[in-house]
Amino acid sequence: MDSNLLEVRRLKKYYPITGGLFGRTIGHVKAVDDVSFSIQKGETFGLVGESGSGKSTTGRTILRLLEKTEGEVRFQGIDVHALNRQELRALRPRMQYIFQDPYSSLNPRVRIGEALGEALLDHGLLPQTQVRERVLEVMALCGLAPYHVDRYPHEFSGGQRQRIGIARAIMMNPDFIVADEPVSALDVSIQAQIINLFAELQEQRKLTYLFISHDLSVVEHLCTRIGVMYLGSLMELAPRDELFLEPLHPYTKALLSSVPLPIPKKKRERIVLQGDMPSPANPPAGCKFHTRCPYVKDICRQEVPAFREVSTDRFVACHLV
Amino acid sequence: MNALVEIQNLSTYFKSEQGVVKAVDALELRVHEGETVCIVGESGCGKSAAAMSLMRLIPEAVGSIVSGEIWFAGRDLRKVSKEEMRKLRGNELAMIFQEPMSSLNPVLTIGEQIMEPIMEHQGLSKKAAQARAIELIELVGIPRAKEIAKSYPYELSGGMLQRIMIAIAISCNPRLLIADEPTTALDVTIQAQILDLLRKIKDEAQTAILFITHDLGVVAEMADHVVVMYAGKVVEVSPVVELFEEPKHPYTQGLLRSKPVLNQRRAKLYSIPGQVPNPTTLGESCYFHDRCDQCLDICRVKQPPLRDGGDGRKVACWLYEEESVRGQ
Amino acid sequence: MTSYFLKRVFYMALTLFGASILIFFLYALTPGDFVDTSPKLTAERKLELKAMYGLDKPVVERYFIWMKNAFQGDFGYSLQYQQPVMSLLNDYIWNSFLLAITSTFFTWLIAISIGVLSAARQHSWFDALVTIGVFAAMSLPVFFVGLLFIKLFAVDAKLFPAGGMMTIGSKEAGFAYAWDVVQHMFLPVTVLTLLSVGTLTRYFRTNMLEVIQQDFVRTARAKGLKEKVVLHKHALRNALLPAITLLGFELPALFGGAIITEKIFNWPGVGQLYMQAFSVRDYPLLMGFTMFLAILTVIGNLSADLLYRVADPRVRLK
Amino acid sequence: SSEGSAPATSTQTATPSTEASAPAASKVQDIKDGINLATDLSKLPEAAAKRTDTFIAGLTEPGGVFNPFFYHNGYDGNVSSAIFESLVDVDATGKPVPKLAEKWDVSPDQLTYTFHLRPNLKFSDGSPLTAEDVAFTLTILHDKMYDGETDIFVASIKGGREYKEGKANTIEGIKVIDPQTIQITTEKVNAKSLVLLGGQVLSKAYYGKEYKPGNLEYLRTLHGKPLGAGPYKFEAYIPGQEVRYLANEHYFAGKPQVEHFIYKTTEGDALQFIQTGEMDYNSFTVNSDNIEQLQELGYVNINLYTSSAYSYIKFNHSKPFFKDKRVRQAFIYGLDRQKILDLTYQGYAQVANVPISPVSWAYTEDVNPYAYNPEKAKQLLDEAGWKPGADGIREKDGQKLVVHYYTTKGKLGEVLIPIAKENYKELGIQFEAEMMDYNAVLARTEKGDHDLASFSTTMLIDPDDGVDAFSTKKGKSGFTGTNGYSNAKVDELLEAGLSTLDIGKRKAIYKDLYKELSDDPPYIFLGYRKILSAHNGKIKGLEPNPFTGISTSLPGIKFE
Amino acid sequence: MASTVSEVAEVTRPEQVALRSSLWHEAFLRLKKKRLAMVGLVFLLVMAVVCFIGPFFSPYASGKINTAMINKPPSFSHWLGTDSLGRDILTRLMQAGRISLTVGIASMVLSVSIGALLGALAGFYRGWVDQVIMRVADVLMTIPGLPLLFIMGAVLSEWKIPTDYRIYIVMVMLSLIGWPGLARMVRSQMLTLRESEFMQAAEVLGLRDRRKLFFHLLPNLTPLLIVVATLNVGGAILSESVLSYFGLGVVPPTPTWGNMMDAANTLIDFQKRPWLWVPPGIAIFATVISINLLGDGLRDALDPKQKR
Ligand SMILES: Nc1ncnc2c1ncn2[C@@H]1O[C@H](COP(=O)(O)OP(=O)(O)OP(=O)(O)O)[C@@H](O)[C@H]1O
Ligand SMILES: Nc1ncnc2c1ncn2[C@@H]1O[C@H](COP(=O)(O)OP(=O)(O)OP(=O)(O)O)[C@@H](O)[C@H]1O
Ligand SMILES: [Mg+2]
Ligand SMILES: [Mg+2]
Repeated sequence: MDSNLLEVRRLKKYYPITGGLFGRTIGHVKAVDDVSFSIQKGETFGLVGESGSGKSTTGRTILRLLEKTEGEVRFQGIDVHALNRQELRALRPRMQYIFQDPYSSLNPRVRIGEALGEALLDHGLLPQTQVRERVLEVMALCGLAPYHVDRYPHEFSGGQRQRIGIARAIMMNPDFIVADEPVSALDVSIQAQIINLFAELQEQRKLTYLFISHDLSVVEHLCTRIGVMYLGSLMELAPRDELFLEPLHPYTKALLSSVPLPIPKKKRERIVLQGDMPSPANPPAGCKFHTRCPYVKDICRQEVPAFREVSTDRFVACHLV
Repeated sequence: MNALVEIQNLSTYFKSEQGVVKAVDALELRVHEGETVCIVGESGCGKSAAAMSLMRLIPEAVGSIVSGEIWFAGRDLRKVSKEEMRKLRGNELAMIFQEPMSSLNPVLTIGEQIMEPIMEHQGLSKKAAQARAIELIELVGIPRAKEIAKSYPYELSGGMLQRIMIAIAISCNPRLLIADEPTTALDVTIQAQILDLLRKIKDEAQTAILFITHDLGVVAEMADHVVVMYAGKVVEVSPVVELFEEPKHPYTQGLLRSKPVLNQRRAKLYSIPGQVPNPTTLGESCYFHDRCDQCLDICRVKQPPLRDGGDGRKVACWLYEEESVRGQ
Repeated sequence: MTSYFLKRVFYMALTLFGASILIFFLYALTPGDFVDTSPKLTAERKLELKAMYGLDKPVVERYFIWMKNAFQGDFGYSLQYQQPVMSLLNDYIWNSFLLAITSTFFTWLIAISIGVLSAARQHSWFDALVTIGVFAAMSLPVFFVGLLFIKLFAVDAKLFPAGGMMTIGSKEAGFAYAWDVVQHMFLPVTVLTLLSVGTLTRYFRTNMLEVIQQDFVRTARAKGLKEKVVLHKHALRNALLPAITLLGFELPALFGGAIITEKIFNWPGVGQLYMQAFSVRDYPLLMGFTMFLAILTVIGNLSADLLYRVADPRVRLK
Repeated sequence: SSEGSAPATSTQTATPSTEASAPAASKVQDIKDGINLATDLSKLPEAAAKRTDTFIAGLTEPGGVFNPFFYHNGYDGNVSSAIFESLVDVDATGKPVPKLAEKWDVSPDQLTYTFHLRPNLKFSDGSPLTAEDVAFTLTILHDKMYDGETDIFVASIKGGREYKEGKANTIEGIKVIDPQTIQITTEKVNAKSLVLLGGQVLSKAYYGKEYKPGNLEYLRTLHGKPLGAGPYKFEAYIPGQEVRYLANEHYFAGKPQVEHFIYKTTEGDALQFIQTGEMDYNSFTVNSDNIEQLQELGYVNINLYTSSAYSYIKFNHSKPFFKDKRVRQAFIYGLDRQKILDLTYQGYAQVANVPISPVSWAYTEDVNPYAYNPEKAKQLLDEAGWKPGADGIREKDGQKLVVHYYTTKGKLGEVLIPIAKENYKELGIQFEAEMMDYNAVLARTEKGDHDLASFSTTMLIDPDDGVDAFSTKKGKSGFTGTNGYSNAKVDELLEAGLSTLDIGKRKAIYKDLYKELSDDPPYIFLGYRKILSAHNGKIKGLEPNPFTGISTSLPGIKFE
Repeated sequence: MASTVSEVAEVTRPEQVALRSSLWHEAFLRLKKKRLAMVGLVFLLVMAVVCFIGPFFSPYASGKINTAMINKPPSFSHWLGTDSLGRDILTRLMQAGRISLTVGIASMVLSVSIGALLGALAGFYRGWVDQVIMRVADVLMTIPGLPLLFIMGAVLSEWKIPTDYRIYIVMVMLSLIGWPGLARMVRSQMLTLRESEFMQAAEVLGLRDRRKLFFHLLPNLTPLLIVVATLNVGGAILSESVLSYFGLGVVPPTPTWGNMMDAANTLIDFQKRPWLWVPPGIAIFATVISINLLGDGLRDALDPKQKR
């Protein structure tokens, strides 16, 4: 599909594990293990899954904040992992990242105005004289007041800092933004403001998002297509409505049923998964979910289910579907 | 009926370089035996401070309880001696914290950490305590208890650690269990497990639970009663069903409306404008007035009292006051 | 063994090699050599002697000769003392070691106790006093403190001997001898301890302050544990762990740093030997001594690292 | 410290001064040269009062090489001198006197020496000491592997060179006549030969068992367990702490009365040990402070005598501006030496004008005293063509008169530098000073980096020791080196001074020599200082000697 | 996170628009509240002013030796007495202060800049740059300081540097010894900072290394550097005194606090003439304490996460 802005093919990212008395490499964390998907221009692709399932690693490897172990990432047809330093630097403005933690992702010793404008200068995208103007413009867009420009990050609230993070990301007019749990650290009352801002900006700027979250309700609200990750692999990938109305993978089902709803005394059919997610350093053989799957069959313990397209644009990796 | 915990007019202030932070301001709270009371509110509204005041664990150097009474099982905890308080802690009053990983000592084994309060409060021998620890680990649903007892915190996952924290908390069969955001750092599937476990404990041991969270979904699932806090003050108290059906305080309403809910997609989320006020510069006004879309004139100059509506619900908002009172 | 260990050993060797080169060439650059110090010799006689000691060879060649012998464990003969460097060091090193170990022990003991106490009572007058005291200890020159102590405690109060390691001419043995030595150690150990306790106390105080703010300390308190247990078992253990790595640096530094103290208190330590060797440019001895310290440092570091890995479960079992 | 007691020189004592102390206005009373008796023995600390069979003296840093011919550390020399005895000793004026040798004959051509040993001499182990032992001692000094500091070739023993070069198996000039007589033939008359040849004696049986020419390695193992014929025998050495001795019952003059003797290692002015009574004898930096303190103690005998050494500032004679003797004279006239000495030693030193101490038989005052006279100095500089420049600094041929002075750390330097700076500035000379360690000063003056550098000589036994550096041949070696001083008349007189053993004749020759040296100065002579030591007043018979320190009187001391 | 709330509200207050805050200005405001630190600062300033200006008002500034006034106790004409050469102690104390403070501060600046730069480079680039720098640091740390100072003292004097510059040699020597410890600390902080989210953010923006290093990383090291720097000043003043003790320091008659104390390095002066050693002793002591107090305060004040 040529409208694909981003294509991820069989992406793998393993971290070496060091340990023992002498710190040698004793294994690998398979943080991302054979993940493929594509994102179309203008859409919001959601990536959900539990902590440690490899969402952030996927996002960072796509932007080459991490070096891949295997696979391919094509952004507008360019193989991101094949670029040299200069080329990569030149590509950076077109794809941006928004971090989960609005506190630690801003340098405490750099003023907001500088933090926002420095990239423009560093890349020579705008002459010095126009930078400030542009910064103010984008700040306004993100709901920040002009007088904020000379302040330091610690003078802002969490919600405002996340706005700054967003402003920084859109400053260079990117085509694509990876948003890594951008609202998880925020208070409920602020979350809504930021989610709305994401939606507004997308509309105005025709942005494409890879939206990472563990909060299914947020993902449902924002995303058009959603991938569900477990232990470094995609379990299911589907357009929003189909996924929420009719989840296919047992993991997706369990995930959906675990979300507490703000409706007291509502009796729901609930699937409480037993145990923890296994260590990605030592994933179970066969289907990775089989250790916790309520419907587990023998085949699940032996064979890795293929990640296959079960209907148009619906993918799932389960022997039972 | 007599409440197990009855807090009246409790205020806890912190000293900060900018001034006094009224972290908890005239708090009223009641927890009955076998009941779960949830405190909800945004970050910094004083939930933890309230819990820590109840445990008398506010570090002396930075803050102190300035007024109020904390009645626990017929005793005013503010008046008992330090040593007595220590003997209550971990014994009759137990607490679980938000971050299980950092709340356990990284250099002591799990078993040792569970044994400590048992040996301290129940005077069990080391051996007996060990056996009890293993029992407890099994009780909170962790297999291979013996091995786990010998391992160190970093070897376990967050969910398991939180269960260990629960095991420590219930080790001496406390009458009140305070859970300060016990699931916030956990995944939904693990959260479901922990919530299940807490419910089980509550049902089996009739333990009263003071549950602190900011997740309304969790509140709906766990609470019998809900206390909504804003900027150190209680703004609404209500049985859980009524609260969700008919929130009274504009802040509660805003909270409920701004949360995206599964399978209830809206085009645009409602959002409460502005943000939480600076706790050091609070004035005489209603703390919520500048974010409130139903703000009255009086809201800007006077704080509303927490009014008992008679139906088991309390709210602190001028909207629910008689016109005559408002007019003053 | 494993690659980590091999790497460490390789770095150790590299460091020692670097240190030996640096020291050797620095010594070579120092004006004057052993023969030059002899006041009575004629010019020809000096040339003869230089040739005899190999001092007339180019530095690089001398270095390699030294290196080759050192590799075979032969650190040569001291020019001045006419004894093998190793046996000479052996004569003095244990005296220094005694001083160093004892004062390290007390330094740590005091630093830990004060650090814990003052952290537990942050902002109290005790804490303030400790802060001032710590800085005070850090701001006095050694020779000054040494003299002050001799005057106060030895000459005026006659509480302790003024110097040396044992009563002159004493032929005591066994316990009586040990007691004699302990009395003589008192002042120098106090001075050494006083001078190094400041930094370490500061370090422990900061560490403890950091640790007692951690969540697990709060948990321990919530469990109703006694404050003593909270501080000593929960907090201190965590504060001590990172300090293990310091220990590796401590001992060699003490050897090097005790030179002045030994001089002032007439302690028959290796510092004296070093000073003497330096003043007559007794290169084999100087090289032997500095390499000894270098080896001590390197080994100290390695063992501290390993110890840390053993002591800290987080690192240990990964 | 050892300064007062060193018969041999330590490398340290050659520094101009290692002392550091501040003088006070003189409150000192009744202190005279020689021994000043204790005033109040009742104040004696208990520790000292109790001790009756042990004499404890302080000594800086002995190193464990206890052999008079092999040590490299002067303090080891002190240790050795109690254990080893020599054939010939020197008296308080530096004249040779009999010791193990009853008498000696010198042939009329002054080339052959015959020593007659006392009868029944024994080493401390009871073995006999004979002429063979003397011959052996002289022989190993000629060995090609000998690396000690005794230069036996000064005596030019016949056949010595051949032996060293391996061309002969024995030294031709050494003849053992009988066990009590040895005859040594030299090739050149030298006034210093007698004392050199009549040095300490090693036991052939003990030290010579394994001796083969070219192999002295084995001796190293014996340095730590010396055997000699001195008043005391070695008992133990505790490195860094003390050396212990026992009285030698075989000593030729009878067993010393005090059974035990200990050299305790101390650092600097170890007054505290005298105060606590742990020590009986120590030497001190001379100044009124120390004297006052010692007098206050009341229970010590204070010994004060003039050192046989002198201190000086040497010119670098290779520097063009010092070629002109008027410039050198100006440097002497222009420096207030009296003030420097007064401030440094508080009246316990006198200005030197000849290169020999007043204690020596060769001393004379019949030379130009060079009293401080800046006007004269300026005039001399003017004459020499050094004219003040715009900045007040004199210049000649475009070169400024800037001199660099090197010294070691110490009181003398601390006083001298500011005064010299002031004095020379007045003359229009820029004086730049630098302090470094002794060895560095030595190395750098040897290279000729300096213009001026200050030193002190070692103890001088023969007057030649104080002047031999001025010979054109001698040139530049060591701390006495002149870097090129050359004066034909001086050379001639030097030669003459050594070529007779007759002290009367020598005296006249040296007088001429000193006159010449005063006119064409090789150094700025600074001063002769006194040496201060003190000992427990209960001890009698201890009379330190400027040339041999306490070792001469060791056999005779006793506790009262 | 507990820190949110307090930082939040003021932002919404428009009356603060005009206040353009600067980190340093704020830091100073915070510092002003720390009493101990202010005591330190004021004392240092007074000390510096007295030392640098004081001698101009002294009748004894030339340091002329006065044989008539040797070792006199404090009196009306000599407030702190005179030394063994009859020089005025107060004047020398002030002149010494110039040198000691300069030595302390200059060698601190030197060693901190060397240490910070090398540590930063090692931590930032890692790889062989790191290897080379850290191995050199290892070697230097292996050799204990005092022996190294002896040798360097002797070696450097060989290089015919005019004696007036001897003091600079001392500073260079001290900083050559001093940098590896700091470099290690800086490096390990760099390794942490490097992985911090805001550095990831800088990477996302595609910023140049130079910008990352000097604009983002180094400023974050200031608290560490300040603490080390203040410790170093005291350390350098003390080291100078130790060097003086061994005769490797500044050449007399130039006074430093160190060599003034050393001049009184005998039991006699100790017992009978306290005016010789008490003033320089107190000067060193008070300066070191002040600097450390100031440093402690500064570190806290410069931490932007600390609330006012
Ligand atoms: N630098 C690293 N070194 C080793 N392992 C790592 C590293 N970073 C992440 N991992 C491991 O990789 C796995 C995936 O991590 P990742 O951060 O991508 O998960 P995530 O889905 O983003 O989780 P979260 O919701 O907690 O952010 C985890 O098991 C994690 O422990
Ligand atoms: N040690 C302290 N010193 C000063 N102020 C404090 C301290 N601890 C808490 N506060 C302040 O007290 C107020 C209440 O804090 P508290 O921790 O009780 O909030 P919370 O409701 O538990 O928030 P969260 O959801 O983030 O845990 C906040 O404004 C906080 O900044
Ligand atoms: Mg993540
Ligand atoms: Mg909280």
